[in-house]
Amino acid sequence: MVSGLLTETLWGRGDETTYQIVDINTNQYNSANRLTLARSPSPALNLCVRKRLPEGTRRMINKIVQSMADAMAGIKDGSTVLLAGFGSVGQPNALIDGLIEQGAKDLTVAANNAGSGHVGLARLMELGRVRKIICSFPRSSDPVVFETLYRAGQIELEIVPQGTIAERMRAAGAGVPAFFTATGVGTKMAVGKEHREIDGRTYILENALYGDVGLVEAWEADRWGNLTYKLAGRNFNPVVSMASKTTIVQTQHVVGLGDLHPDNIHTPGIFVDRVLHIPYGDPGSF
Amino acid sequence: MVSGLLTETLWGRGDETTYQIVDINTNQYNSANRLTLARSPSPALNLCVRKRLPEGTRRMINKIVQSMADAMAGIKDGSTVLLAGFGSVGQPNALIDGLIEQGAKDLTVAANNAGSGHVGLARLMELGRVRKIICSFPRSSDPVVFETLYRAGQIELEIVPQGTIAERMRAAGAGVPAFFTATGVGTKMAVGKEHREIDGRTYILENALYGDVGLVEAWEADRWGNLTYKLAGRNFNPVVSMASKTTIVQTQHVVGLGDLHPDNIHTPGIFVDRVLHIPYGDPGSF
Amino acid sequence: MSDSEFKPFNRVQMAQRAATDIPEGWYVNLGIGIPTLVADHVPLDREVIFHSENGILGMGPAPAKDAIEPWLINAGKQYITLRSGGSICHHADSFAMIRGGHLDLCVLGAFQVADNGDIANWATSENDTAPAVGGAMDLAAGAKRLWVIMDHTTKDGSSKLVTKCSYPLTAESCVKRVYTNLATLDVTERGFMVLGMAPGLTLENLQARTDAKLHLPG
Amino acid sequence: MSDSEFKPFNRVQMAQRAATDIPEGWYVNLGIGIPTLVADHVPLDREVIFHSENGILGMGPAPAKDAIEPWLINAGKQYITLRSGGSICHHADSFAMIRGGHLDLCVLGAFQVADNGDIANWATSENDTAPAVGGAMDLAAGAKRLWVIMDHTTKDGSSKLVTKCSYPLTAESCVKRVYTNLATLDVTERGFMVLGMAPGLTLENLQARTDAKLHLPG
Repeated sequence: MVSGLLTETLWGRGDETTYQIVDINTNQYNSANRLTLARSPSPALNLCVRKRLPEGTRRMINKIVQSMADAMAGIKDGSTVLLAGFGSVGQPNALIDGLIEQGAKDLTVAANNAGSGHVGLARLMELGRVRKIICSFPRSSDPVVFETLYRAGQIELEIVPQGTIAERMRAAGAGVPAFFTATGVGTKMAVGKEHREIDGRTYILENALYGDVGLVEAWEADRWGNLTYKLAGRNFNPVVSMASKTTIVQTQHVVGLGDLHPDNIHTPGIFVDRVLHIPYGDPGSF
Repeated sequence: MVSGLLTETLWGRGDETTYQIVDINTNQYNSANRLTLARSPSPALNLCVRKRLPEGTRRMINKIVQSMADAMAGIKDGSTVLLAGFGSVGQPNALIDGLIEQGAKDLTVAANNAGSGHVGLARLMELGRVRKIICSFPRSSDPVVFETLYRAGQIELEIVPQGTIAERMRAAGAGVPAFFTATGVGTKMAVGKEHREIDGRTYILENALYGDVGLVEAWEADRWGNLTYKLAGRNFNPVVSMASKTTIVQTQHVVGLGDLHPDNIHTPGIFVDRVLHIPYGDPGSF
Repeated sequence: MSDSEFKPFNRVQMAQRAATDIPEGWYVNLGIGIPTLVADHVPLDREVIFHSENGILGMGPAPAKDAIEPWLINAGKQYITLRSGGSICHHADSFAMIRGGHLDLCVLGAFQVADNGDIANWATSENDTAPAVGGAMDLAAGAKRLWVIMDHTTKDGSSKLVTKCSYPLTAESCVKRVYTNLATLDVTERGFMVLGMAPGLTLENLQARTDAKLHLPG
Repeated sequence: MSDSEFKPFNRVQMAQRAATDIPEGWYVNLGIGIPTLVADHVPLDREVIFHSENGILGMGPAPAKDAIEPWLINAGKQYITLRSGGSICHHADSFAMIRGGHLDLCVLGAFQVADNGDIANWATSENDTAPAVGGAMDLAAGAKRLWVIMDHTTKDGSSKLVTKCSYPLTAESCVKRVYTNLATLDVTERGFMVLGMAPGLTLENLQARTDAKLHLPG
């Protein structure tokens, strides 16, 4: 038996689970110190869990925050906010309400639409908190707030083709500050942009779209910030997560670390900073 | 009851499956013509399957080919071949052997490595069939074939940082002919490339890397060419699939259409042309 | 033959004609409006895979009202179903399919199509204060083929097939075929080539309703 | 104090020193060689998430010989395990993590580090016929911080901390800290700043083994 505080390493294979004992003083894995038990109900993979016992007493990465105030902490006036969602599906409505409450103003918001009715993004605009909106489709079923502000010259608009918005966010997350695309060539979108012929076709240069803050809706999340999305709820969420300095997530379900299959995590936690559990929010009518 | 040839639409929801009867003459879905049965063993989602009865008599998309010769058909001399795999994991070894057999020569091959020992890619090179290799890491545990050819001036080499290869393939698949990156700035890799300062940092311009042919190893595939990969077997496979005009896949498992969960398909069939069932190939030693 | 004797195609017939021309196995994106109807008229013995910009590949028909999955909508924000074999991806990957040239076909509506293949379908004026482009420019520039379904003329009778679009362009030189309520036309190097006309219509009458010059094959 | 009286750090101690400086929650990529050892020496009460270029996030230690998963290797092509919470992505997404600045730290070995933060670690000559770069340039240019672990001198005694790299560069001005067998040094605007030395070593003796000028904090 190894003396001192022990750490265990857990291997699942077939029908058995082997706990490997690790001496915390030497931090050495010693194959002689192993204990094999019946399989735990965990995922069907060979996984390694390294944890100090007792679990409750150790520090851990935990991106799950306990309140909306914690989720929204530190969002500054003048921030660029990337907002995921398409229609009302995969749209982080609770977080948008949280941002309304939080008070940051002079915001630039990038989203597919420019809000609908008098709630969510439309409400944020109506409160005069949005300086500029970057979107592909400012119209919606009820775009009255945007249109009123826009006609009054109280909000700036940058129209971007939908694929170009998505690719600009992805580029921001991937270390690509600018890229060429054929979308928009020969249109108003190309005015003032660098043109280049490559292999006989004309392209324009588009810049990465970085977020100071990204608001995301997930289906499941764990304490490392790993996310899954449900069906069409995925949409812009993964690229918003990649592109934003601080990515804030509302999730319908919080799951244990290891409950998500490593092959099927849609957004790995490296792109996520804060996760708030909002146990409702199936898309409604729109 | 509807007359004429019938089409059925299948809904799975909860514990029941509802077959919706569709009149093939009017092609109308009529909610009055429905039949609810106990749940089929299919995926746990609301899915819609539309099929003419009897199934066996209709034409269907079927990307699954029955022989290596069919998989390799039409690969031309002078092609650019993108080769997925990292180490021996997720590497389409059977397809490389098929390419050796097929006979195309004067090839440009893009892969992470430049082959090992005297098998696979090394064998293809040893046979004098590779004009140029594009890779990040020409060394391997046994790079004798590449090194001999290279010293003899019988093979051209383009060294590309690993992330730049991956991003160039992804760009080729995404309609981005060129993009800026910080990788390689100030190094031999940047010589002769366009430099640009963007927001205070210097970047170089890299071009998309298109494949005439992509060789891919999947874990599971269906007849539409939807793919999953297993663990580190994913590596370059998704970007090779996106970047190649003809994407040829070897898969360990063929599954029925609908067996893969739509949220967890790693490469959608739109990026896949041919699938060959090779029911073995777990990575060996390397 | 007088003008009144021919019978224009209706919306369903316009969609049907396009649907019939789609071969099995194509990946197809359908725009809002009449193009959406195309999905319902693909011959049932053909598998065609429909894409929607918001990350849906393998879209099925609309669900029955009591079987709606609220997490499944298309780019037009209508409830849809997913066929077996369907898959979900994120927005950048979905537009990689479009912009990377992986769609065999996109079918859009339009305000105008020029005889060099230019399309205008997103804004009705250079001064439109807040035009909504959505994915139209990506689709028009990215798909392997662009087909347009639209009325041949505006309500006041002006031709929508023109020598030069007066509305802001969506993309240049990309329309390959146009299905109107009067005719089917290919866009060729010579300009619009008439492939077929509504029953009873003469080429002379069709030309009278068309700004751009019409050609016959051969 | 004569040269012979100090005791250089061994490989494990070099890795331990770096490991101790990694705070909980960092995303870290470790290069081949001594950097790989760092993972084994992170204090056990800290969660640190290790990344490997081939699409692995949340890499665990090497498996026992009888529990190898052949589909799990790292960038060095060694068998690894995956921790609970680990995830897999494709190569472009994996390098998006690197190139997009999402890694808090990368630890690499090097042939030379210059006092402006330049690193040379991939080729030993401008004329190297077929140098293997792998992911080194992506990591050096992309990670938020680059630390280097290397011997202070080559086997023949030449300093690896230089005023200008003579070997081909991997990246410019990106090294933040160097752990050698003799010292720990930060790369600052003034050049190398000595944070600590092997027991018994004097700054004078360290400088004698170092081409670049050394500074003390303050």
